[in-house]
Amino acid sequence: MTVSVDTIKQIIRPYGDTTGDAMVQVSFTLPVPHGPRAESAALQLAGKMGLDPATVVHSKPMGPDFTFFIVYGKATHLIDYAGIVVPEGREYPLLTPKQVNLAIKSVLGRKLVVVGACIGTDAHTVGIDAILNVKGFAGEKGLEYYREIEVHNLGAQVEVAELVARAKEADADAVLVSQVVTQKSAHIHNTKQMAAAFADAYPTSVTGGLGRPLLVAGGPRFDTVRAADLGVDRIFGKGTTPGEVASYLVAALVPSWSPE
Amino acid sequence: MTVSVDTIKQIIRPYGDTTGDAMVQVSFTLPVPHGPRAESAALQLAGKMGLDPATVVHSKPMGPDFTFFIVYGKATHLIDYAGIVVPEGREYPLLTPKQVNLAIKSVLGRKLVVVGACIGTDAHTVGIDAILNVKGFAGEKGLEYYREIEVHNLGAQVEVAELVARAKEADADAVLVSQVVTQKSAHIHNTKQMAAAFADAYPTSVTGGLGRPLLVAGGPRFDTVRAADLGVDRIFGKGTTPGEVASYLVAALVPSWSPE
Amino acid sequence: MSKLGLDPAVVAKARRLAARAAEPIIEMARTHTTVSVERAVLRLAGVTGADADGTPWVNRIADAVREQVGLEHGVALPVFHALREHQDPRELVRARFEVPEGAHAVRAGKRAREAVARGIARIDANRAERDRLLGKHGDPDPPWVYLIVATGDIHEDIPQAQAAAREGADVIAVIRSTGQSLLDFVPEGATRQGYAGTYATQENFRLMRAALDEVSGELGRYVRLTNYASGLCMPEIATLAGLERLDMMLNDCMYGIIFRDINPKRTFIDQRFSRQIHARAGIVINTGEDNYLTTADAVDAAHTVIASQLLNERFGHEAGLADAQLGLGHAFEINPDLPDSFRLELAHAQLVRELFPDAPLKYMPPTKHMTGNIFAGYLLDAFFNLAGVLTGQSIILIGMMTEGIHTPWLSDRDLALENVRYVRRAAGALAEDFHPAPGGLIVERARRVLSETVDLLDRVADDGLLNAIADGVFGVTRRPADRGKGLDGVIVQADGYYNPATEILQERP
Amino acid sequence: MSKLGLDPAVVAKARRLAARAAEPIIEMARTHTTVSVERAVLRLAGVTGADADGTPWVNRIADAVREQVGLEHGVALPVFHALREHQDPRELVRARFEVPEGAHAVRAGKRAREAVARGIARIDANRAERDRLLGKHGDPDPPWVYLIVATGDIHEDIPQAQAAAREGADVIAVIRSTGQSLLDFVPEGATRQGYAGTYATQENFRLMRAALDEVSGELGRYVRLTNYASGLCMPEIATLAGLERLDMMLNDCMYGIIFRDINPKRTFIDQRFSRQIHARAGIVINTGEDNYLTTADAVDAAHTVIASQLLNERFGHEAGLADAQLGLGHAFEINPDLPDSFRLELAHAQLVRELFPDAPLKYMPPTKHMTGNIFAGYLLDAFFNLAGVLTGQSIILIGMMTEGIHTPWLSDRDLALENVRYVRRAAGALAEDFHPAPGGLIVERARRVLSETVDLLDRVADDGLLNAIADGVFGVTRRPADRGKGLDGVIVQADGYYNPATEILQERP
Ligand code: B12
Ligand code: B12
Ligand SMILES: Cc1ncc(COP(=O)(O)O)c(C=O)c1O
Ligand SMILES: Cc1ncc(COP(=O)(O)O)c(C=O)c1O
Repeated sequence: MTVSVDTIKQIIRPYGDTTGDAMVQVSFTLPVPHGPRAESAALQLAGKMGLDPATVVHSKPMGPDFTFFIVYGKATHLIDYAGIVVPEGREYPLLTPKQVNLAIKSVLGRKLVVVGACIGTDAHTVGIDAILNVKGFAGEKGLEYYREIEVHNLGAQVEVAELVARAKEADADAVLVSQVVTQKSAHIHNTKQMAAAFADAYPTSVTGGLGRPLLVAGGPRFDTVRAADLGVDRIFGKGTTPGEVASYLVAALVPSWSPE
Repeated sequence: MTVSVDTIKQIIRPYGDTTGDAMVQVSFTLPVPHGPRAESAALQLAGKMGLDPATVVHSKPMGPDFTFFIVYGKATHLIDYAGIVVPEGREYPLLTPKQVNLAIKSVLGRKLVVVGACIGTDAHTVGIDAILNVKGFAGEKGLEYYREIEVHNLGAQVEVAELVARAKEADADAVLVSQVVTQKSAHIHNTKQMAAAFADAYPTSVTGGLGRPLLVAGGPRFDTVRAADLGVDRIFGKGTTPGEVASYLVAALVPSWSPE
Repeated sequence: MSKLGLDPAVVAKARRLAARAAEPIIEMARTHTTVSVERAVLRLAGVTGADADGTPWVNRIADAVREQVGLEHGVALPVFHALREHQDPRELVRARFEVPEGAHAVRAGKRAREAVARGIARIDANRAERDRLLGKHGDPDPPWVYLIVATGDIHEDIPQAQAAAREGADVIAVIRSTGQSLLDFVPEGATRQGYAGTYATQENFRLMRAALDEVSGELGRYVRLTNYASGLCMPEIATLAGLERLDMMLNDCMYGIIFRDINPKRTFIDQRFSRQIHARAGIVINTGEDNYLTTADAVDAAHTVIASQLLNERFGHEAGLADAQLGLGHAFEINPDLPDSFRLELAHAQLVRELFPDAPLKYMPPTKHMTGNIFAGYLLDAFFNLAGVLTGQSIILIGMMTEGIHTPWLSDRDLALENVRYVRRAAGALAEDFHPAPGGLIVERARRVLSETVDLLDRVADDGLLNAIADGVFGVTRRPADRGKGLDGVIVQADGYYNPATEILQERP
Repeated sequence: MSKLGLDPAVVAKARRLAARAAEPIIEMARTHTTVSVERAVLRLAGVTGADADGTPWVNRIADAVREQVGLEHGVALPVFHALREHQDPRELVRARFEVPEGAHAVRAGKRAREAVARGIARIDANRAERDRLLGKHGDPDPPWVYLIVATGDIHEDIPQAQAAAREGADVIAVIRSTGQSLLDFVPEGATRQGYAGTYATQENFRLMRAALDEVSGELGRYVRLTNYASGLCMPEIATLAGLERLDMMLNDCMYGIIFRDINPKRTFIDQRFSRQIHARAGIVINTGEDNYLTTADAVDAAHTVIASQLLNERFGHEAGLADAQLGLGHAFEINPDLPDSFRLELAHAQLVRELFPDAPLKYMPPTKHMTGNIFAGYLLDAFFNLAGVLTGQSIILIGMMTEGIHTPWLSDRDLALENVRYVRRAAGALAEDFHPAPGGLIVERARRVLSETVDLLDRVADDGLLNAIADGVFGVTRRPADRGKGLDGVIVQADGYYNPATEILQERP
C-alpha cells in the first residue's frame, strides 16, 4: 500500500449550505426513557462528539426504556485534507484476461490454482461467485473464464480445516475467502482463524506469502481493518471486480512478469 | 430554571442492538471531490467525533466538488446520565383559564395587556397566532379567549421601532414576539435587537422585568440559547401551548397571587 | 377522459360564479391605477437605474409627478410632456410637471406610446427568442422538476442553479430575500446581501437567465427561470421579467393580501396589470393556493383552494392569459396521521387536474407536517412525488426531508432529487392503471369538494370578494379592504387617464 | 375478480405441468425415509432430552438402530420391540435392536402407533387451543406485519419480541443461528449463544410461545410465532413446532437444496413428512422463493418464482396442506434503477395474488438492492409496503432501511414500522382504485411471466425436477442430485417399512 500526500495545505470542514458552516446530522438511540432528561443526555453526547451548537430536531420514545434522537449540529473539528494519507486504489497494474493468461503461461508454465470459499457459517456466496464464476461481475468475466486459472469454488459454510485440506489437495497457489456476515465481528474472527490455520498447516510459511498459498479475503465490510491485522496478504472490499483480483494474483504470484 | 440531579450513578452509551455497542449514525457533506481521499477525510472526521471504529457505508458525488457521506461508528464517549443537569419543564404552576382570569382580576384589578408580533422580516404567524388567537393550539384556546387578557396581535414583519411604539401606546404588560426563521441566526439577532430597543425605550428598565414590559420570545429553534443571552425574560419552544404562556404571565406579572 | 366523472353542469356553474365574484374587482382594477403600475409604464418606456441612495429613478419620477400633479391621469402624459425639455432622469426628477392638454396631450401621448411600444417590442422579441431556444435546446416533457436556490448572493446562486440544472432541474426558482415583497421599490443591480433569498432585480434576472442559457445549451434542454412578482411591486417585477426573458412568475391575485398584509385593492389592481404583461411575455404564472393550506387545514379548506383557483383563472383570462399560462397552485398538506390521507390527496389533486385540463399545474410538496424526523419526511415526499405522477401534475416542486428544520442543504437537494427520480422512473405510466372506483372514497371526496366550492363561490359572489377576504375565507386570515400595506399607492383614475402600456396590451398583438 | 384477465386454461395447464413434474419426487418421498424422519417419529412417540454431550436421545437411538439393523424398516418397530425391556433412553441406546417379525412386529407396531398417536393428539390439542385463543384474543386482519428478532439469546429475544408485538407485529419470527440448518440434530433446552440468530429448540419454542400468549392477552390480538423448519432436521423441527403450538414455519421444498447445499433427495423426503405434520398442526408454511431473487435477477427469473410456487403448492397439497396453509413466498427485488420497476413489481405481485387467491402469501421486502444509502432504502421499503397494499399481500415482512449494512437495530425496526404504518394508513383501500390498463405494461408483463412459467414447467416435467435443479434453474445455483449434505441420511424403505406417524397422518383426522 503506498501513500500520497498533497502538497497544498487545505483545511476543510463539513458543508451544509455555506462554506465553513460545518453542519452535520447524527442519529442514535439512548437506553433511557423519553423526556427532557434524555434530551439533555443526547445534547451531552453531541457535545462530546464536538457538535456545538447542537439541536435535537426529533426525539421519539421506543417503548418505555429507549429514545431515538435526530440531532443537527456544527462540528468544531477541522480536517487537514492536504495531510490525508490516502490508500492508493491499487498497487499493481490492471491487466486484461489475455495478459493474465500470458503471464501465468509464460512465467509459471502451468495453470495457477485458486481455491475459493465462504468460511465459517457464512453462506453468502454471491460475492465470491461474482469473482470466481464465469458470469462474473459488473460486466467482467470471473476467474473461471481465464484459461490459465484453475478454480476450485468450494461454496458456502466451509470449515477452516476442510479448506486447508482442500487447498493442500489442490496444491493451491492462492486461497480466496469471502466473509459477508459481520455481526459480532464474525468476519474478523473467521478470517484470523483461517490465517492461523494456514500458518499451522504450512510450517515453512513466512509473511509475504512464501511457503503457503497466497491468502486473500474479501467482503463488503472489511474497511476497518488492514490485511496485516488479519494475517492475510490482501483484502478486497465492496465493488471489487474479477479483473482486479486476477491482476493482483499476477502481481503477487508472478512478480517477475511485466506487460511489456 | 431549577435543576434536578439523580442520586443513582448511571453511565450510558448509545444503543444499536446490544447494550454497550455504542453505535451511532452520522451524515454530512465534505467540500471535496468524491474518491478514496474524500473517504479518508470522512473517516478522519468520524474519528475526531470519537467514532472508533467507523465505516463509510455510503458516499456519493454531488457534482465535481462535493461528496455526501453516511457513516456508522461506535462512539467512544460515555454519558453520565445520573449527573445530568436537566432543565425542569416549568418553574411555575399550570393554571386553568378561570384561575388566570381570577388572578388578574383580583390582584391587578384591570385587564392584563399583551402585545404580540412577528418581528423583522419574519412572516411566520402561525406560531404566535396559535398562542394568541381564540382558536389556540393543541385543543387549548389562545389568550384572546381569556376575559382578563387584552390582546394586540400586530401580525407579521413588524419593525422593532413600531413594536416599541405600539407597546407604549397600549401600555403593554407583556410583549410576545415570535421568530421562526433561523437562517444566519436571524432569530437570535432580531430578538436581541428587540430587547435592546426596549431597554433604550424604557430607561427605568432593570433586569427582572421591572420598569418595562415583560419580554417573551418564542419559536421552534431557540434551544441553543438561554433567555438571559437574548435579554428577554423567557423563551418558549416547540409545542408550547397557550395555557403554559398564560400561566407564566400570571407567575411573572402577578407573583403575589396563589391558586389557593 | 375524466376519471372522477365530474358533472360538467356543476363545473360550469362554478366557473360562472367565479366570474360573477371577480367582476366587481375587475371593474375596480380597470378604473384604478397604482404607483407601481405607473412605475412599470416608465420602465417599459426605458427608464432605468437609480439615484446614489439606490432609489430607482422610476420611483423618484413617479413620486415627483404625484406630488406636483397627482397620478390620476397616469404618469405617461406628464412625464412625456416634461421630456420635451429634460431627457436625463437626473434632471427630470427636478422638472415642473403638468398634465398636458389638447395638442400637447396628443403629442405627449404619442411619444409615450412609442417609447412604451419599444419596451413591449423587447418583450415580444424575448418571447420569440424563448420559442427559438425551446426549439433549439428542446423543451422537457412535464412534469417539470422545480428547484429552489436561495443563497442571498446572485454570484453564489448562479453556480448552484447551474448545478441544480445539471442534476435534473427543469425550472430554477430564485427565492427572494424575506423582506423584499414589502419594499415599494425594486432594488437595482447585482446583489449579494439577501436574507434567506436573493433580491429580485433586473440585473440579477439578466445574469441568471444568461447562466441558464449557457447550461441549457450544455444540457440540450431549455432550463426555465422563475421568480416572484407578488408584493408591492408586482407590475414592475412582471415588467422586468418580461424584459429579461424569465419564463414563469409567482403571481397570485390574493397572496400578497393574505400572507404579506398588502392592501387588497392595491393587490388586485397590480395583479391585473402584471398579468397583462405576463400574458404578452408568454410567461407562465404560478398561483399561491398552496399557501392557504399552511395556515388552514388541508381537508377542511380544500374547497377554498379550488375556489381561489377558479378566481385566479378568471382574473388570468380577463388579463389575457391563455390556459397554458395558468400554473395554478395546490399542495400536498393533508395531515399524514389521518386515515386515507393519500387517497384524499389523490382526490384533491385529480380534481384540480380535471377542472383545469390545459393548465400547467404547480404542485407543492408537504411542508406543514414535516417535522424533525427526516425519515418520515423523506417518506412523505415520496408519496407526494407519487401523487404527482398518478394525477398528472405539471410543475413539481421538490420536497426536502429537512423542511421542518432548515433551508435546504446541498445534500438535502441531492437526496430530494434521488427521491423524485426513483419515483418517476419506478412508477412510469402508472397513472394509466389508476382508476378511482366509482362511488369510492376518491370519487366521492372530489365530488364533495367541488360542491363545497360551488357553495362557497355562491356566497362570495353575493357578499363580494373583498368581504370574503375580510372574513378570513382564504387561509383563515382576515384582511379588511381598507387596511394593509400600500393602500396609499392606490389612485382612482381621472377622466383622461392615459396608460399607453394598458392600451397596447389590451389591443392584443 | 381478476385484474389481470389471466387465461384460466393457461393457469390450469401450469398446475397440470407442476403436478407432472412433482409426481416422481412424491413417489421417491413415499418410498424413502431419512434419519430425521425416523427421529421425528421418536419425538412424536415421546422421546425427549439429550445426553451429557448435548446429543439428543433421538439421535443416539436412531443411530444405534441404524448401526445394528439399519433404518430401512423404520425406527418404530425395532425401538418399540426393544422397549419391552428398556424404558429409559439411557438404557435404550445400549439395547440390542432387532427388527421384530410376526406377532412381535404386530405388537411393537401397535404400541408404537399408540405412543405416536399420543404425540399427534397433543398436536391436535394445540391446534384446538390456537383456535380457541384466536377466538378469545382476536385474529388480526391481513396483511399481517411480520417482524424478526435475532439476538441469539432466547432471554433477550423474549422482551424484544413482546416489544415488537406491542409496536404492531402480528407475527414474530425468531431467526435461527446461522449454522443450525446444517446440524443433523436439534439442540436441546433454552439457549443463549446463537450466532446472528437463536437456536430452534423445543424449549425455546415453548418459552417464546408462552411469552407471546401473555402479550396476546394484553393486546387483545393473537400474536403468531414462526420459525424455520428447513435444514437437515426439517421433520423434527416441524414436529416440535406442532408440539409447542407454533403458528407458521418456513418450509420450502427446495430452499435447503439451493441455499444450504443439502442433498436434494434428503430435502424432498424430509419436506413431505414435515408438511404432513404441519398440515395436521394447522401451521401455515412459508416458502422461500424470495431467496431466488437474491442470487438471480428479479425480472429475468420471475417465472422461476412462479414455477417454484406451483411446485410448492403441489407438494403441499399432496402432503395434506390446505390452501389457507400455503404461505407462498415472493419478493420485491427488482433493480430500482430499471425503468418501470414498480409497475413490473406490481405485475409480479398481482400475478402471484391471482394465481393463488386463497393462499396467505408471504411478501419479502427489498434486500439485494439495499445499499448503505439509508434514505434510498427507506424509500424503497415504502414502495414495497405500497405494493403490498395494492396487490393484497397477506404476510408482510418489514423492510429495514439498513438492510445493506447490519442486522436490524432497535431504531431501524421502529422506523420501519412507522413506514409501513404510514403507508397502510395513508393508502387505505387504494387497491380498489388500482386497475391495470388492459393491454398495458402490467397486464402484458404478468401474461408473459405466466407463459414463461408454463414453458419452464413443461421442460422440467419432461427432463425431471432433479435435473432442473442440477442445471441451476432455481436461484442460478447448480445442485446435482447425488451431492450435498445429508445424502447418507437417506434410506430406501424396505418391504415392511413401518412408520406409525405417516400412517396416522395419511388417514387424515
Ligand atoms: C443475498 C443475501 C442473502 C442470501 C444469500 C444467497 C447466497 N447464495 O449468497 C440469503 C437469502 C440466503 C441470505 C441469508 C442470510 N443473510 Co443475508 N443478505 C444478502 C444480501 C441481501 C445481499 C448480499 C449480496 O449478495 N451482495 C452482492 C455481492 C456481489 O456483494 P458482496 O458480497 O459485497 O461482494 C462483493 C465484494 O464485497 C467483494 N467480495 C466479497 N467476497 C469476496 C471474496 C474475495 C476473495 C474477493 C476478492 C472479493 C470479495 O467482491 C464482490 C463483488 O464486488 C445482504 C444485504 C445487502 N443488501 O447487502 C444480506 C446480509 C449480508 N445478510 C445478512 C444476514 C444476517 C443473513 C442471515 C443470517 C439472516 C438474514 N437476516 O437474512 C441469513 C443466513 C446467512 C448465512 N448463514 O450466512 C446480513 C449480514 C449482517 C452483518 N453485517 O453481519 C445482511 C447485511 C442483511 C442484514 N442487514 O441483516 N442472505
Ligand atoms: C407555514 C410556513 C410558512 C407560511 C407562513 C404562513 C404564516 N402566516 O405563518 C408561508 C408559506 C407564508 C411561509 C413562507 C416562507 N417560509 Co416558511 N414555513 C412554514 C412551515 C411549513 C410551518 C411553520 C409553522 O406554521 N409551524 C406551526 C407552528 C404552530 O409552529 P411554531 O411556529 O414552531 O410555533 C409554536 C412554538 O414554536 C411556539 N411559538 C412560536 N412563536 C412563539 C411566540 C411566543 C411568544 C410563544 C410564547 C411561543 C411561540 O408556540 C407555537 C405553538 O406551539 C415551516 C416548515 C415546518 N414544517 O416547520 C416553514 C419554514 C419555517 N419557512 C421557512 C422559510 C425560509 C420561509 C421563506 C423564507 C421561504 C420558504 N422557504 O418557504 C418564506 C418567507 C417567510 C418570511 N418572510 O418569513 C424555513 C425557515 C428556515 C429556518 N430555520 O431559517 C422553514 C423551516 C422551511 C424550510 N425548511 O425552509 N412559510
Ligand atoms: C404566489 C406567491 N407569491 C410570492 C411568494 C413569495 O413571497 P415573498 O417573497 O413575499 O415571501 C409566494 C410564496 O411561496 C407565493 O406563493
Ligand atoms: C424457506 C426458508 N427456510 C429457511 C430459511 C433460513 O434458513 P437458515 O436458518 O439456514 O438461514 C429461509 C431464509 O430466509 C427460508 O426462506
